[in-house]
Amino acid sequence: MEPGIGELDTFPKLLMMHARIRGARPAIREKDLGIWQTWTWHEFAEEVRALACGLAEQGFKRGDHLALVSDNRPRLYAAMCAAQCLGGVPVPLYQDAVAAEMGFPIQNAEISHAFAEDQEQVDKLLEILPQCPTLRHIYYDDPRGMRHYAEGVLASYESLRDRGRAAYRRDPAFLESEIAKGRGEDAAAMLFTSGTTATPKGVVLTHHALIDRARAAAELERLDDRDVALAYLPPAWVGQFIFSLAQPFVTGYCICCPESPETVMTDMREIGPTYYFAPPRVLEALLTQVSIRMEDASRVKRWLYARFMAIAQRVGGALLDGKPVGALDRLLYRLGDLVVYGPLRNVLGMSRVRVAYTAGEAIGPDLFKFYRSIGINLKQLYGSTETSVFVCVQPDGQVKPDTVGPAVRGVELKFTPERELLIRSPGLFKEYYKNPQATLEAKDAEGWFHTGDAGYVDADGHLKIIDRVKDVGRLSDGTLFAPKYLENKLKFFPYVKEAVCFGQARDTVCAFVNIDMEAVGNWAERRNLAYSGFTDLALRDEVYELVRGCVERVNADLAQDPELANSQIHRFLILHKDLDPDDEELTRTRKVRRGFIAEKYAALVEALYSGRKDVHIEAQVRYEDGRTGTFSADLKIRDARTFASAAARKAA
Amino acid sequence: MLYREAGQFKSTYAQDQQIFPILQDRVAIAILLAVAFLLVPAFGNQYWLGAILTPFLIFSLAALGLNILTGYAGQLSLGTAAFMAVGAFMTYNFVLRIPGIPILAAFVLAGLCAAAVGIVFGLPSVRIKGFYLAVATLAAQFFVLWVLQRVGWFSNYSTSGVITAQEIAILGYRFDTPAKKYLLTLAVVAAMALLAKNLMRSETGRAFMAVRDMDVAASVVGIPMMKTKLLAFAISSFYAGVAGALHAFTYLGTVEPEAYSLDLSFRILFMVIIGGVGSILGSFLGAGFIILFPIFLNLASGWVSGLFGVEISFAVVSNLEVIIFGGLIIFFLIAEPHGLARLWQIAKEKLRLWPFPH
Amino acid sequence: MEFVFFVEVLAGGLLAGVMYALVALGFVLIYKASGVFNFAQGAMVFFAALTFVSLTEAGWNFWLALVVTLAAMVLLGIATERVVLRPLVNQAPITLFMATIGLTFVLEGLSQMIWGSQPHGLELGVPDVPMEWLSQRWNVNISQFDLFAALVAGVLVAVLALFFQKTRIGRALRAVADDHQAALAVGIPLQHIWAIVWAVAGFVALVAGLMWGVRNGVQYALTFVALKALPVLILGGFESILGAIVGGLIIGATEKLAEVYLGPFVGGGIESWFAYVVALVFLLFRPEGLFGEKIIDRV
Amino acid sequence: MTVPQPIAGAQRVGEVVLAVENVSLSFGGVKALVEVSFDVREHEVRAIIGPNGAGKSSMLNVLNGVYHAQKGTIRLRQGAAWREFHDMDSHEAAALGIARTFQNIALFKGMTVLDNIMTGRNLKMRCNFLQQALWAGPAKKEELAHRRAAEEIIDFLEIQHIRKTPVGRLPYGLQKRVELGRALAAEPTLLLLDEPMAGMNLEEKQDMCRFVLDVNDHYGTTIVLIEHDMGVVMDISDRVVVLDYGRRIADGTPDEVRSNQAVIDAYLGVAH
Amino acid sequence: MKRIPLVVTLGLVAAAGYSAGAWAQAKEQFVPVNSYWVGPYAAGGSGIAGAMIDYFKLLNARDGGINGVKVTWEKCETEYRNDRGVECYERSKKKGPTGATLIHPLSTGITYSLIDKGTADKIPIVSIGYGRTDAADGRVFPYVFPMITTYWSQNTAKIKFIGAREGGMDKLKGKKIVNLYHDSAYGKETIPVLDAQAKIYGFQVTHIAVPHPGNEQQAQWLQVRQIKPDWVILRGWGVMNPTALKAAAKVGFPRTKIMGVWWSGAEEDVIPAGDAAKGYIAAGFNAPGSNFPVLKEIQKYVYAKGQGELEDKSRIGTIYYNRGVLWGILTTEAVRTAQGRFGKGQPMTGEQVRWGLENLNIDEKRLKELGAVGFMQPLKLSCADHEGGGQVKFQQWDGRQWKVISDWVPSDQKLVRPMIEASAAQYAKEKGITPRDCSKEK
Repeated sequence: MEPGIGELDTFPKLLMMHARIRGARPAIREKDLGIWQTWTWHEFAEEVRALACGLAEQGFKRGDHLALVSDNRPRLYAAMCAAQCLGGVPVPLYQDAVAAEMGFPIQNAEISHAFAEDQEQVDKLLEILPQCPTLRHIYYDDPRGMRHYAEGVLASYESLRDRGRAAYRRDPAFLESEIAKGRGEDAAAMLFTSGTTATPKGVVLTHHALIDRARAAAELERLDDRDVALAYLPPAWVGQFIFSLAQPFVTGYCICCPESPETVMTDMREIGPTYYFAPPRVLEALLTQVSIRMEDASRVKRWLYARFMAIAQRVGGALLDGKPVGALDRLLYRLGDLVVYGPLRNVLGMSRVRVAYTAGEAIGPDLFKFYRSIGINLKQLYGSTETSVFVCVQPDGQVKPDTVGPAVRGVELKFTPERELLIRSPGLFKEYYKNPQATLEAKDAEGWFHTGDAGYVDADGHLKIIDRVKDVGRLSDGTLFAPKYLENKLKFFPYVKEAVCFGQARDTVCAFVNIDMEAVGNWAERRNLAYSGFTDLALRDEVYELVRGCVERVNADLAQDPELANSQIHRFLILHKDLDPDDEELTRTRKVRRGFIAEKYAALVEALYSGRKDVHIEAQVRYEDGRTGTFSADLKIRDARTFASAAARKAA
Repeated sequence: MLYREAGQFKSTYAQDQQIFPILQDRVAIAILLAVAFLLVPAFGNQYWLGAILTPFLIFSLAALGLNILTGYAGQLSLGTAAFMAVGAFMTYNFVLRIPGIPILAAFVLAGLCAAAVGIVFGLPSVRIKGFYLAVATLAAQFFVLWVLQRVGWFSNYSTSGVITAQEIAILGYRFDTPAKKYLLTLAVVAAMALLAKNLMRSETGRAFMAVRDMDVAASVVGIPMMKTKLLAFAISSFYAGVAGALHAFTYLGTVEPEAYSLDLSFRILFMVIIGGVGSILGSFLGAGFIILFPIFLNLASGWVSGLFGVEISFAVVSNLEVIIFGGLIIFFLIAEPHGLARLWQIAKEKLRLWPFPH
Repeated sequence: MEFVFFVEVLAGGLLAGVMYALVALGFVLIYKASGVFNFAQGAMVFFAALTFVSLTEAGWNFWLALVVTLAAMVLLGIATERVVLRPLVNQAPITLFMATIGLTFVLEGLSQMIWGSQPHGLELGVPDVPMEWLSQRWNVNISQFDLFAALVAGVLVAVLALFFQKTRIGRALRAVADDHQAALAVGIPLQHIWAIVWAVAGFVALVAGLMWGVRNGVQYALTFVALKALPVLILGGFESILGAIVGGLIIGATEKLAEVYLGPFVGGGIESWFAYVVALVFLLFRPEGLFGEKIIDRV
Repeated sequence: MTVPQPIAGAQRVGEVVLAVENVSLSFGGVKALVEVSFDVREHEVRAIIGPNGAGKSSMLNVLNGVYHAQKGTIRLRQGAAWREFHDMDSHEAAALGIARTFQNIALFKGMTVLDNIMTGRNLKMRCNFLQQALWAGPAKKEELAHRRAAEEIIDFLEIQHIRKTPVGRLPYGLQKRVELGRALAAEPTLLLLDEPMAGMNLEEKQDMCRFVLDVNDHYGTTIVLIEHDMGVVMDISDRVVVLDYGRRIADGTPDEVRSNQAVIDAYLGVAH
Repeated sequence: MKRIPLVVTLGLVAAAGYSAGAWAQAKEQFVPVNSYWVGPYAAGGSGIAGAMIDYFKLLNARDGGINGVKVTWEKCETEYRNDRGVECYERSKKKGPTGATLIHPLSTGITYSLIDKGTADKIPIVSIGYGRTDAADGRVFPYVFPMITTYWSQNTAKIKFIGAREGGMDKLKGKKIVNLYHDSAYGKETIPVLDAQAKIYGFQVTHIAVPHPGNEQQAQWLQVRQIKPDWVILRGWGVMNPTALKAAAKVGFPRTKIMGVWWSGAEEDVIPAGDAAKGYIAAGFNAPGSNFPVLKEIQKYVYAKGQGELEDKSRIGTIYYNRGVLWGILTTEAVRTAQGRFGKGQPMTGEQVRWGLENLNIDEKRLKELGAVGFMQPLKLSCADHEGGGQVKFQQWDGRQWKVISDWVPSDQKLVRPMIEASAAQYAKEKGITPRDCSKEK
């Protein structure tokens, strides 16, 4: 890390520093027109300067907020930094959110300027324009299809930049002074929590907090300007903000934006990132892809795959951690690396991954073990929007499947009697924007932040998260009920895409299962079971048998762990449709909104617990081209065999 | 399995359009060239250099020429041997009549003469298509050989119409040992293969393929039919001419017109079809199969009979080899109707996707 | 004297053309029924003739040997269809062409392995000497054998033409030639058809083998007759039986006249390329051969 | 058919750029076109409609030199001057800036999507085959420049994901789009589309309409369009000429044509 | 495009190629037998090669080899193709203790291809009765031996025989002779010498070319009928010969007036023509028939023990078989002569065998010892004259077998030798070779 970083306490200052000392190094790449277009740090700084002056000319002043609705694109990050140069606060929004969802943030922050990617996002903003009087300027990047849009509000990104470049040339000092005015404690960004409950809250994060946390993590993993990361998650999510703005500005590594959401897999294989981040659902989807494609492989490949994966399962993780392993196993593993793991990592684009994090939700232990066993240095990370992500990180060598590692430098942990985790760290957020009441509730006087997660520190000093405080419950007989843990075990099977467990204050645990259309579809085709669509597949008895098998395997696993033995799943049903964020059943980052689901499908939950064999369901369905229709079906309910717990069996 | 493509992204069109975009392929080619240029001449004995590799390279060049015409431009030709003959005889005459001319210049000039002959016999391709077009090149095949035998000037009035290749020299440096001849052949063939590859990945190549796939659509897109077809004939005959020159100078030494008979034309056509129509690599694989395979069958059967000491009459063994060779052609075609090059391409695809099937 | 000699050359040319047509018929048959240019026809001619001669020399009587050889050719036809052609249905013509090349090597190797490489003489009882009264009266030498060959060719063409036009199998053959898939779709048993066609081609090959065998002797060189048939096919069109005969006559006549009258001035031996020049000139006017259908590019 | 309403209007459409005067075409006895006359203005989307076998495709084929009309003249405006062309080959028509797509796809099966589109640019390539063989400086620069232009078209038609797939393997809808891309690659002044939306489902039709409008809008290309789907014709064309049995029976704006009795009869099959 | 499957080929050949070479360290004289058992000329190829090997087996069985040096050999298939011929040459030239003794290319095309290579590797290229005529001039072609007779010598002998048949060389004046030749280098070889003789004896010669493969000669024989020549010289090869005889019968030209070269005068050339071949005369440098002592001994020592190369014993005595035996004799006699000077009982190197060939002297006495009196002509080569005999015998086909109808007819060396030396000189000039000075050779 460069000396004298001290006074570089804001992102624009860091940017100008990079432009000076590593001007020619690539800052950001984007796959466009068939090749990876590259902006060096110097060019990126030029772009930011021009944009900043342009914004200034348009009346964007210190303290204003700039809304940004776009996929990962170099111009998005340039706009963010330009706003920061003028002391403004970028407010990235979820690009796949519907228009209504964008109304609240814009009104809340009286946002006057907005950056929209293309016609699709501009149409959304125009739709809610009447409810947002403050919104005066919308800059669009891709002019495609908007030649005849006459709204005065609109201005093209190029016109903003070109006017800005002229302005900068006329008076460079103005911008340099604006940047110099920036202080560490100014707000660097406002990110809206996904909020599994109630309306989203705007988390204000300061430059100092983000830079401090980013630097701490970078030092831990010795990141430098030769690393490469892929920016493919929604920019509005704090994780992506840290990995594609905070940390690159601290260390100088290069981020790459894929061509389009559909081509992420191929782009990742082309880029071969060294620093990779993926929430558990992405890793699950990847594993499902691997198992489906392997099912179709020839007998020889399947045999080879099975044999070597068995070896990997046994020694892979240990080898990665540097633990002692027998000479024969070491040899077999190296052979496996040539024949299976190497090519597998290569096809997944992870050959050059040096550090891979997973966070956002607890990850199933088997899924975690799978990636480590094939030689990918996947590690658990715990944090949230309010804590600028880095709270706990598993360092190399101390990686365990069920913990999130020790606290990062500068973070203090404390627990309330109900085992709720409290955190104090320089990375804490400044406040919930215009919501002092919520800020007080979350951050108490001494600066401790109430995470809302239950957990404990284990013997090695690693934090172990059980679940959301309000979700961690007790069965009627008092035994611990951690729905997230059960759901992750179910989700390890490729056929289960999502699961929701119920048991709070009940005597048994029951579950909804949301099957994975692709995996189960492929499974059905191999047994030439005809099915017309998702619902038809979900209602078939054979699929119920398949899911019952999965549930019973989970139950068998649970039986081993005395604490969780009797939270085995007794009854389950298969949902007639995919859980979808558009129906508010999931957050934008695909986390289950347990409360909402329990409410919406209360009838189904009751049926589960009333011992009925099936339940009638009426639901509203929206078809592809926008037309809506009602849908009714009888969902079957099945019992699953439960196993005597190990302790009980030993005793008997 | 052997490919590690992660991280090999392209940031310029030049990188994306190069012949071998994947690093592992580039490494493989570099190794192969190093072995061909350095290792083989150093360790190869005369049997390998003179009787196996030099003819293989020469026939690969001829097959490459035919592939350009039949594979890429879709014009069937059964006159490759005749164009080779023109190349051989004209090189002989250029070296004879212009003392001290460097051999490469003679090759080029001879190639141009072959190209001119190619254009003349390519004219009917404007009106005639498909198998029927073979007649124009068959006429070339017989007519050219007839002229070479009748007109004494070509063979410097030697009694039997046979020419003896002179010393091969470039600016005084003589290529007389098999190793030097092999190296000269390899250099010429490698250079011309590269030129052909460049040609096929640029506009000319696309124009050829357009004419092959659907000539009506090609002309609608603006490709002049006549010019493109004649260019294909010219380039293909140039390649065959140079191959013929190499055949006479670096391989046989003394050659008679009969050596470039219709049988050779058919063998070169077999090389293109079994190797893979429309692929540079296919020409090499095809030549390898048609030229080298019978020799290995012969060696193998000698070795096998030596091993088991069985005394079957040599005639039966030779005929058996011919039968096995024919059988293999049928087997390969059934396995992969698009030739060895397609088999190679599928294998490479599988390696890149390993362990996944798709 | 000059005119009489011209008649003799012309007659000789025409009769030589008949011999070419006999070979061309085999190619036309296979092309007509499967769209394949069967390179192995020459090898089949050799195999048939060699089998027949070897049997007769081994003491079998003429007709028995003929029947057994015919059976062998039918078996060969069925085997070819089963092993080579069935897996290659619907492949590009150039791939099928290459498969027949593989077949050529196999047949040549097989023939010489089974029956040895010794050449054999062949007599069909018709002396190959000029007709007495003709050469006395007008001093024109027309060989009896040539007329016999012309007769055989005529009968063969008539039978085949009838077979193709009138019989059910004939119509099926023509359908298969146009489009394998379409024929399969309407239920034509493609495999049977091809087996029959190759067997018939085998029979034609046997007849050609015998005719040429008398002239050249039964030896490997019989495979070269295929080269003589090439210009005939190109001129007459690959799909038409009539084209084969008319093409043969034209090529034969022009070839001989050119060699006799034009040859001496330019050093002789022009026969080989002259046939192709004739075919080329005709093609420039009708690019699809004398009797081939006009290929119209529907856009 | 919900398609964003383009701001059509006289001011965008320029003067006549193509004049067809009583053109007649017959194959042997069959009269495909009889005395057909109509004109096409610059930047206009000109539709040609009519029942099956009315001679629409033949008209198009005459326009770009695939068929040669026996009678009548066709004049094309090159800048200020008028060029009359008869008995012109299709590749000469291409040189004049006329590009087209075909009713049943005429793509080069042996090549990838990118190569097909690059072939569309062959008129723009200047280097001779020797320079290309040596991959010499100018040839390489030219090739990469044209690759860039092709990429823009690929981006425009949103077919990035099939850039390197052989054309033969693509579904019908995508092949139609690639063929449009190839025609666009020649940066034509006049674009002839022969039933670009035949055989497409609803969604594909919407996309293709959007592309056609964008082409006319973005590149300003004059478009002559043959189409059966009246909904499409009415929505995106400025003027419509109606052919029936090789004769022109109506010519005017979509609304005029829709109400014209002769057209209704032709379509509803009144006995002739 | 440069990716040849080298790895695979290296492995296969290494295993095959060299294991065979290791076994023969004992005193052996290795002779490669490169011929063709497949294709149009398989009958001739298998006959000659089989006979040569039978003769070697005879020597090994009867005399224990040449002065105790056993003769060993290895067969290689050339398919009568130039590239296979070169491959067989390169494969066999280093085998055996002293490498290949000498090479019988057995095809004109392959001979031409091997001239340069043989000279460079110092291995004699022996083309008995074929190959380059002007190679008879030993000074320019040290390593090429067109032994016994070259095409030009044979031709002069034929004209002498015709002269005798016409009742005297002077009777030739005004006669018409047609030279029907196979349109290839082999066929065109004798045109110059025939023209020269036509000038000398005043007869009229017409050359008619027969395009390869010559399986149809209607036009040629109509020209012959038009010219009505007294004699036709048939210079054919392969299928061209029987077709010519059949065409002659068809045109009514008497077969007794057709004179064939020795490559048109074997059983394989006449049997296919059936009775159209009766009366046809052909030249030959080895006598037909099996009642020669040498052949009887082969039957005794080789075939009686079931060691014979050919399954069909009836082929012993045919033209090609006897020719193969003749080649066997010449090969072993050359080695024997070389052993005389360079060490009896030792295997000879190619260069030593060259000396042996140049000092070969098979007189009547030696023929008697070999049991080949009348079977072949006496032969004496020298440094300058690589041809030797130059005499030709004539035989006539009576429908069942060949009957010798003349004694050895000498060739007109006075006419032929200068032409050979002139042509050799032009070759030397072109190739930049300085002819050897034979006087200095000992």
